[in-house]
Amino acid sequence: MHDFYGVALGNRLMLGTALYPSPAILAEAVRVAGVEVVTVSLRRESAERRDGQAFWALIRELGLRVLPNTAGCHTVKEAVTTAQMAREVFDTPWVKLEVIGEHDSLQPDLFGLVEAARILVAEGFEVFPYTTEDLVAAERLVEAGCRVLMPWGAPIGSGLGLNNRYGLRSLRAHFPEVTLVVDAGLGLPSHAAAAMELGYDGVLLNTAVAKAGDPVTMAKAFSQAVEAGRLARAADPMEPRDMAAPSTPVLGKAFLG
Amino acid sequence: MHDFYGVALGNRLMLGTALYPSPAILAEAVRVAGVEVVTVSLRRESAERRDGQAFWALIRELGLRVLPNTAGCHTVKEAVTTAQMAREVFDTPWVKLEVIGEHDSLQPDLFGLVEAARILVAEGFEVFPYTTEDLVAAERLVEAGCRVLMPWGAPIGSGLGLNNRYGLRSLRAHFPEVTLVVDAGLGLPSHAAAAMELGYDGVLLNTAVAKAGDPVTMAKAFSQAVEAGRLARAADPMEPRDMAAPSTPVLGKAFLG
Amino acid sequence: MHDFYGVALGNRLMLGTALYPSPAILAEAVRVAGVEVVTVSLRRESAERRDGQAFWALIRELGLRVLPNTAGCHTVKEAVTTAQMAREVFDTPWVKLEVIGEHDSLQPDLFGLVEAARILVAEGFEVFPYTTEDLVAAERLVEAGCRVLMPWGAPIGSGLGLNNRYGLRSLRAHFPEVTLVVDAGLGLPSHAAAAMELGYDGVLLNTAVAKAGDPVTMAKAFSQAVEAGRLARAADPMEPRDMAAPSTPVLGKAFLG
Amino acid sequence: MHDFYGVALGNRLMLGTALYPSPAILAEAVRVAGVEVVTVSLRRESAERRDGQAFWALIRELGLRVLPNTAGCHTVKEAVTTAQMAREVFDTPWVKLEVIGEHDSLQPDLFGLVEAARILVAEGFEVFPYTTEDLVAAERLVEAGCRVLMPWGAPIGSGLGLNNRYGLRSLRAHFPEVTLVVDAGLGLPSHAAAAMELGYDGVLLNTAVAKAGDPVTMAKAFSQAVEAGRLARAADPMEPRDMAAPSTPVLGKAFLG
Amino acid sequence: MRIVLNGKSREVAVARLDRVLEELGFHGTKVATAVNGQFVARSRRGETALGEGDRVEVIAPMQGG
Amino acid sequence: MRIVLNGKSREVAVARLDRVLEELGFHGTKVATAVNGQFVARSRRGETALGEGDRVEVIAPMQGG
Amino acid sequence: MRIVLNGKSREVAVARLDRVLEELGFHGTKVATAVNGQFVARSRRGETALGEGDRVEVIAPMQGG
Amino acid sequence: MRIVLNGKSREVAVARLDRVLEELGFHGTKVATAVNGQFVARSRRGETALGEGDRVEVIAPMQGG
Repeated sequence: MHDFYGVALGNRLMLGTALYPSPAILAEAVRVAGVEVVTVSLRRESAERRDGQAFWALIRELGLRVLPNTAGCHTVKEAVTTAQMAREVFDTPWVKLEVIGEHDSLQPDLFGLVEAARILVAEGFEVFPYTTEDLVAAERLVEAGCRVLMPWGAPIGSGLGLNNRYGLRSLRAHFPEVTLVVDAGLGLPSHAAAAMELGYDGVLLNTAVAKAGDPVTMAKAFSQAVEAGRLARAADPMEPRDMAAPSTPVLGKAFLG
Repeated sequence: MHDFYGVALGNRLMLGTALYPSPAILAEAVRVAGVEVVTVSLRRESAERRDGQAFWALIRELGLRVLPNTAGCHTVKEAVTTAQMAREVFDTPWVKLEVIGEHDSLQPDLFGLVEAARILVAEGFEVFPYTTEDLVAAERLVEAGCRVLMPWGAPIGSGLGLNNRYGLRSLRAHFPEVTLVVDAGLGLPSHAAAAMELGYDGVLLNTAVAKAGDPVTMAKAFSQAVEAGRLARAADPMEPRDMAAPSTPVLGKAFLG
Repeated sequence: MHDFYGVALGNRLMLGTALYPSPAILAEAVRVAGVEVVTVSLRRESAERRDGQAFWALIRELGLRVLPNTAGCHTVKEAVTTAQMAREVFDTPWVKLEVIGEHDSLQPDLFGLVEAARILVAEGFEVFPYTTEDLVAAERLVEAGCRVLMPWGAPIGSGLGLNNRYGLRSLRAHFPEVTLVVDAGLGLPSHAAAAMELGYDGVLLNTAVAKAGDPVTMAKAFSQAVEAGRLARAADPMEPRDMAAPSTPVLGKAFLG
Repeated sequence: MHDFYGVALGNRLMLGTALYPSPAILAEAVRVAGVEVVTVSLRRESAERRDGQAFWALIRELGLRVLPNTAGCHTVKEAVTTAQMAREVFDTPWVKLEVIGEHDSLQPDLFGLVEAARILVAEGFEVFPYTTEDLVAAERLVEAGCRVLMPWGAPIGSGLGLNNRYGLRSLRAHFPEVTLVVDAGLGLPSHAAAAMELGYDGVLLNTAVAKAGDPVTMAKAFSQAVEAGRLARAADPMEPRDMAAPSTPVLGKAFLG
Repeated sequence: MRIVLNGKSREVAVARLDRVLEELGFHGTKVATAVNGQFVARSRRGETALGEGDRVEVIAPMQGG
Repeated sequence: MRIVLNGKSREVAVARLDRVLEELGFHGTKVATAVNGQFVARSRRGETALGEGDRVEVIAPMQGG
Repeated sequence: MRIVLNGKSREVAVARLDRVLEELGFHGTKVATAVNGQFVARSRRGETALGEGDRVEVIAPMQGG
Repeated sequence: MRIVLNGKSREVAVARLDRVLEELGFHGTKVATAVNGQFVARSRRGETALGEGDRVEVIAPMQGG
């Protein structure tokens, strides 16, 4: 079974920590969903307000593994420096590497992504690249030393689900040995279940939970859907067929004409 | 919350009992999935083999509520007589009313279905009609006294999922007060979750579980997916949007140029 | 090749005559698209305004075959009487039989439809029933004497396209001898082409042309798309395949390493 | 209106020249479809058989504009050298630049593609890059001097159609000034019409025509579908709507109750 | 005698449907008729006598989809 | 007397449905019955007399979807 | 000496990065630092002298997706 | 001298690329050439001398998609 740089996760749902109505709701959502990994970020700290310190206290309290991101970085240099700072602050070699190439879609810049991944792997990071379903970029990321790939389902925060199922299926088929996580764009638990049914090893999302009317309940829903999809893949689903087949045996039916 | 003729179900997954590798696996699947209702049928009994008695013993052992079907009936008369016999044998007013109109697709005969429903309701049955997403047939079934409707997702045993999402959504919108269950055609847990996300009150299936490589695990997967979809609907999902929206706040991002 | 009650049509696009910016644009759209059949309707005439007479003059000028509809009829009686009046006014046995069952979706009432079809066929009408993809209703309409069936693609005026491709394909497969026309719900020429590629014999629409920014150009677009789909079906399309296959032969490729 | 490096094309369908049952059928297909541009390739010539000379004679006879490809090239060097040879042989600055990154999917190698495009543009080529819907690669190709982009619809020869409509729509929206052609993966005319309806300026395909049972008829079908889609885009289609809207006015309906 | 023509009450001096149509200004029009919800063919208008309060529908061609 | 039991011709010595079931070995079984396509409730088996060639269906619980 | 702290100009009395952080009130905080776009590890703050106009980034944990 | 023509070893009597093409029977053909993976324009064939073992590609138009 695929692990995450040597770490085996029981719960394959990873949650972002942003956009929740309150820290309390975030904490409750994470707890109820039983997630083991949350994504975090970095921002400028104010010596007076010390917001970052309060958030850090909350995260430590949750006692979860953190996956720091390089959200908002548009250059290799920014992403690398952000990753370096994140490693020191969060004391983890894990980094969700984002090199954003385009503002409206927040599409990854595959060129910068590969370059940054090479640098960070050389510095001992365990890189979780936020990428697309592009097979060649995937090949280069794996060559660079990435053992986890995180293709998008749809643009971040869009909630559209899996825009290119063919591409995601193809990526899974081409990299049987690599841990694959659908990251971003999911809106509903059925999207998450479908990703797992395609053979993905996990799902990472934030907005669909944080922006739901009831984030805590939605977190639980996604957690169950991810597990459902994982089990389904393991249980070897039936092949779909174009014609009907009676489930109730016809043999021995009473004649009541 | 919608009930099933006065019965509130905790678990909204109903399972068929046919096509399992063995009675033991059926029993285990039902137990693991925590289903509260199973569908059953009737066939000619042999005084020597007494297969029906053995099956009946198994069902009684499971201690579940049973929903007898009229599978394979192509006429109103057959369906009504079968329902009458089922009520006596299973000692329940519930009946999953099937009047099959076409062999390849096992599509319901809406004309016969409405007629049979009227007769059975008049005789005190609590009818669960296996129907399509047709709004007018639904209206007539409700007028006939049906308080539960079970439109198909796709042909029985096909595993294709939800062939007409628009139609299913439309049915839900037109009958807010009626209990709606997607019955037949589902192949994967993501299909079941999607049905619940559309606002359906339950899902009934058989083949996708019984014919999976590992029916017990698949039963658990569907059970979790149904619950995930139910919770998601209750949690008020975000609206999908065509453009991306950063989940990680941009404000306060470090300048590392 | 399927005909329409003995009439062979060169152009398989039929157009409605309502909702155009002006009679002149309607006339031009019909001319440019080269349609041979237009649908028409009946309404109360004012002895003073005589609108109907003006419209009738226009239609006669166009010199096309007309298919009168029973739009807006919600009962068998209304539909039958409307058909009788239409036959006298338009002097044709053809009737597009609509028995509407539900206001929001304008879904056909299959029960009333079959009953009205029986009556009208007995009176010598050549009935074009506006129906759904329901196989049993189709069977009964054919038994009633309908030699053309017109299932909807989506609700009238919605422009959603083919909501249930599986159902439409299934209908085509079950009635190889019957002339099938997708009527209503199409929004784009690609929808019309897809319908013909499924093996349908024609497409009938109105809103997508009349409400386009440029109805004349859109009429031409639909006409070409219908013909394209018809030709494609006749040309025996390739089977889609999951993997790529180079179109340019690899043999003899230069070695330029 | 978008042109192709200063060339205005009346017919927006471009056809490949491979895989036809015979040169005669290729010639007839091209003629009947009225295409103005065909793709060609290069292979090793045998002094004895001189197959290339015969093919060249055929192409010259057709009197069409040719778009030479670099099919099968997996490295920048191969692609560049092939382009240089093609320019001399075909005496055109146009080149369909393919740098294949992966064997099963024939997916473009976006990294090599951008690099090769830069080199070729500097050498005065007019590059038609075979790319994906990736927005950042598109940006780099445009910066490199490409004024036409050719994203895939699906893997070459698969006939699957438009695997990622969202991505194609997004590409169109981000590059309003660039000429966009869907290249590869289409199987049916409705796919081609849909591409044009998305605002694409052309469609390039080969297998779906050459491998159809009747390539000549299929070529005509695709040609009409491309034109239909182009006209539809120009005619400003209606907005799809979730509910029905009667096309036949209700006002003045007779009362026949 | 009062009848209901296309939903509006009208006073008419004659009873025969063909005469009524003429009186009401429908001469020379392409119309079909129904009385109290029943179709009345053109050929039978001359033998159709209307009574007080009869509902007469006079319909003509119109745009349709 | 011969009857048709679940599609097969059988000779039976008695006529009453409840007796027939017993004679044919269905004692103590959970079954429902129909005669010539009509449901016969358990409570009415005692008063139901079969005739030559009657079609009797004896059905029991079975797996179903 | 003036430096730019998180984008704002600030006057500081000392030059060593660790001292600057203390002077500016960051003692006891979980933060990482960059000077002129280069990461400066905690362990190296003591040996890092700032100059006039240097851009110092002091960042801390924050919500992220 | 032996060269590799389109992947096959061939003995040629001359060295100049244009002469080689003639010797090998390509006179009057529409072809492009590359030597050791480098494109050699028609105009430069006369000034291009081949050496032992050189890889020569002679390519011509072909069907393509």
